[in-house]
Amino acid sequence: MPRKLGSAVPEMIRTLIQPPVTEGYPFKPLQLSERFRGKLDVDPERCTGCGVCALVCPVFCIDMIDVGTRKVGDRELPLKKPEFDLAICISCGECVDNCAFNALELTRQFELATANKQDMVMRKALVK
Amino acid sequence: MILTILQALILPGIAFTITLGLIFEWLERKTMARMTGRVGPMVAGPAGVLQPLADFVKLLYKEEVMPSFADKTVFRYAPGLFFLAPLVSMLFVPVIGPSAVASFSLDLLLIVFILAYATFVVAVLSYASASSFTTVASGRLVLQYVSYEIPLVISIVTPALLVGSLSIQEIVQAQSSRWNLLLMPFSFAVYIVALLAELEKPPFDIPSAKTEIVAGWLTEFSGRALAFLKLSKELGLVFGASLAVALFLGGPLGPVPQSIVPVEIFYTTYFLVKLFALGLLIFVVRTALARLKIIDAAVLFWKILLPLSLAQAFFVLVVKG
Amino acid sequence: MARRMRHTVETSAVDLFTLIEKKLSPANAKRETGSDRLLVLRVPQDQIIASLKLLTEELGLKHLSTITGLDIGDSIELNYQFWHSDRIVDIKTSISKTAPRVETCTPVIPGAVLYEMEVHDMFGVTFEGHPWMDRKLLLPDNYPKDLPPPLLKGTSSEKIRKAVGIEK
Amino acid sequence: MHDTFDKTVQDRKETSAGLMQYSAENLVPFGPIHPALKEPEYFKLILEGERIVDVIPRIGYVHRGLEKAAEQRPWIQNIYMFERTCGICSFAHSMAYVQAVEELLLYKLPERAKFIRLVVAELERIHSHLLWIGLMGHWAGFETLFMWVWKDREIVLDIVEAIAGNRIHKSLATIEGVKRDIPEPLIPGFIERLKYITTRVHYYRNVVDTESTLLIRTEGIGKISADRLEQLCAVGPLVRAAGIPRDVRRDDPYAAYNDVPMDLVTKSGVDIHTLMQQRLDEVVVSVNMIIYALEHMPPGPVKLRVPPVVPKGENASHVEAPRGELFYFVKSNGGRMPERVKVRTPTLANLPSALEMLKGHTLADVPVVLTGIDPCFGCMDRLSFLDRDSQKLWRWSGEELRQYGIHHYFPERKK
Repeated sequence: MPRKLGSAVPEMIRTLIQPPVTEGYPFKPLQLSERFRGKLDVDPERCTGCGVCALVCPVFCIDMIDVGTRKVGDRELPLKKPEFDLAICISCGECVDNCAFNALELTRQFELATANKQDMVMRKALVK
Repeated sequence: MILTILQALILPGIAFTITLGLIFEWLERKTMARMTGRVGPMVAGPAGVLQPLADFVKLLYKEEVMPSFADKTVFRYAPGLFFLAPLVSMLFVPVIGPSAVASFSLDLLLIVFILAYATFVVAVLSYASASSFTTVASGRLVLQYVSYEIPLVISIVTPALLVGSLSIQEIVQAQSSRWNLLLMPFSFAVYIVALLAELEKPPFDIPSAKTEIVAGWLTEFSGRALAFLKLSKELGLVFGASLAVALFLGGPLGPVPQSIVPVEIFYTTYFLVKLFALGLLIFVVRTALARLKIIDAAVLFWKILLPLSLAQAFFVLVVKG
Repeated sequence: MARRMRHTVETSAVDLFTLIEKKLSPANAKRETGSDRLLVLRVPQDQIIASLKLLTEELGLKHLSTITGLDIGDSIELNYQFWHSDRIVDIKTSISKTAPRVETCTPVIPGAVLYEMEVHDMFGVTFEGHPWMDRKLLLPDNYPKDLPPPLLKGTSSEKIRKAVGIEK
Repeated sequence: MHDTFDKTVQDRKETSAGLMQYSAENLVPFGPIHPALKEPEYFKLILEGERIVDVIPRIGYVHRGLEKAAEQRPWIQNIYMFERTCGICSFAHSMAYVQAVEELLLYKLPERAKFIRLVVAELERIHSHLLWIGLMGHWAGFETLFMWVWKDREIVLDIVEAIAGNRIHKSLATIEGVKRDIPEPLIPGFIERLKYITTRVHYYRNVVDTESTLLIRTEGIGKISADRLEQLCAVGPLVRAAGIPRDVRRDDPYAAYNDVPMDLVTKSGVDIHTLMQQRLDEVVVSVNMIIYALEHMPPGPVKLRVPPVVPKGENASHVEAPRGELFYFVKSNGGRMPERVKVRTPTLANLPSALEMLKGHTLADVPVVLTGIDPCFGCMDRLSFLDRDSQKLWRWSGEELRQYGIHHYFPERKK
């Protein structure tokens, strides 16, 4: 190949004319692919507290918390509901795939910065 | 008397050079960004024009940290000296008319001395901050200075040879009919390459190689000192380019139609148009090339540019004689 | 018996395994359960370097992928795993846990220099004749001398964490 | 580490006077963590005068004990841990681990899952190669190439995000299949964008071959012979650039590599310039494979339901990660958790040859060779020099060595 000085110049002129590729985030919203795996979200009505999600979570960020009791036949059994620590969650979607009642869903929300860590804990599902 | 002081302070003097320096920095960051598909500064001011000023002011009130084993006095005062060099030499370049603010018969040699003085100050300054990065940066700086200095001086002196005088003002006035560039294109090219080396712009940004020695001789500076050092690097570009405009492109001279508009306006616009054209040329070259190794830079200057500038000077002598 | 699903294996290649087995039989190598792509041979400790030499020089198996250490209760098992075209050949040997010493194979396979250092760090096996046996490759500087090597079953993660000073 | 710090302060006073005479005795110690360093690792170079005789590596600052942790986690949850071993070749790790486990289970992997794995693996290869080319530009001071190549790399990352939902950690491979199918309507868009990348790569090939300032920095730098690479069991583009046709995708096809045509790229000798050419050509091959796979994608399920228990047995499996053969060994004793998982990354295999490339060079060449070899854990960290004759030990960060070498370049060495 012949050695040239400045063989990048023609491309530089072409790039100069085309619009820049920098995305306007945070001034303009970022377009995410609709499969984007962002913040986990739970639907309290559908969640029956079966605990499968706590079992399969690779980072053990789901704990089952006692929320009272439920009647099974004539016996009173303790009812546990999941509490998600989203600071540890890696949005892998393992719990979403294994939830039989599809109460879980990965939203496209990714801005999770908060002042104190406690806001990261999602207690939405802790209802009777 | 007051007029010259005013001129020195405002128009072709300090205020003018500093604003030009800030605009050049914005222009460089914008063009380089656009040529690599990025947006460049866009927040402060319309299209980010005030970004360099914002950076300068922000740095002013940042805390200034001094390394414990640095040489205190040099570390504190050298940045100021380096800042003065381009400002003082800018006074000798005619901007608003064929005559400069200050001029005497040997001011071209004074310019050469100021260039050497500026590099000397930087070398001492980076050695004084005694961190391993800056000491090596100063070693590199001196090695690079030694290689580009002679071709630079020869290419500066060639127009003086043609015109027969060492005053920039007279060189500019002699070019009213024909630009020097037409007679000495090579010394113009050598001057531009040497200017790139002096300002440590790629392909010669070896002393301040980002990926190798963090920020080269700027590494240990912060706060006010860093603000002024960064600004003086830009002023160096403004002065270098305006010197090229004066010596090779006929300074502010150009056809001046009779009209009510004062004649200075035409001269200044001619000067600015040539200056920005030269600036864009430098920015394109800066974006298109990779960084050389110090040995290749030295070889380039000693083996190629030095003989070229000598040949050009000899050619001019023959033509003149 | 792990059966490979990936692709049908050409018949000509199968006798490569028998060829290796025959070649190594003087070193009384015993074939263990592998698959049509994975040949597993167990070789006594003193024969290991001889069989490696045989493999690399005569049989042309040059690329040693890695040396895997396994803690199998009373002894430590070293697997020298070679990659040859579409097969993996695994030469096993087990060494006692009390005095885990074995001769280094770097003269035969220079590329194994780091694999041996890793096994030394993780299992405490000393490879006699290895140029940098006194140096650590992976363990942190403050890993205590008295704590047994990390990958042995005996050492629990909590012990390592406490010794190195990370509280969960 | 504490002793080195005191030595630093005390040494610094003595040397501040002698700093200007910048010679080999200059003692400039640096810690493993330093703003100029990307990832910490540490090599000891044994010198005789100026020539490097031996190099002893000391890595492990980022070692997280994944193999020990894997023995305490169920099979499926290990996927997400091994995926995070490396940012650039994350899918290669999850695929290699999953493949080793699948061969212990006696299920047949669905065809469509094989093709999807091939597509995502090749996308990751393109992203890794483009990243490396950009970094080479950055190290050689050619920012423009760095910006352009990383601009085009965004296209590949957007395609991966459309398929897997995350640009880097795909979390797509699972035991006996792939968690999500390729979005059928988006395929034409993918193919068109991939074709655009081929045109860009042809352009970069031209810039890399002709731009003289770049050639000065890359041609003839960092040489090593092919049979030495063979002896040191090197892998990946480094080996293929030396002319040895060793590639797991062709020799030992896994996923759908048996059904997708692939032409192997080899060069004739190793130096940084041929390494750049090698990787650029491999990107073109990967693009063609992806387009072929997307067009011939068989229908069918992408995942089988699998019990959480793996039958007793041992198995070794390897894949062609962007930097070379990635080797996984899995042993199960029939439980819910693996008995042992051994990971050997391609960089560890290439490290001896990387060190070999340093041997024989003079101290002044070392920085240039260092920019050439690009181990997965980033740039050089801290070098200590042990001068055999004078038994003096001193440490430099990669950065000092870089400018020492350049500053003290020996003119008699022809360019």
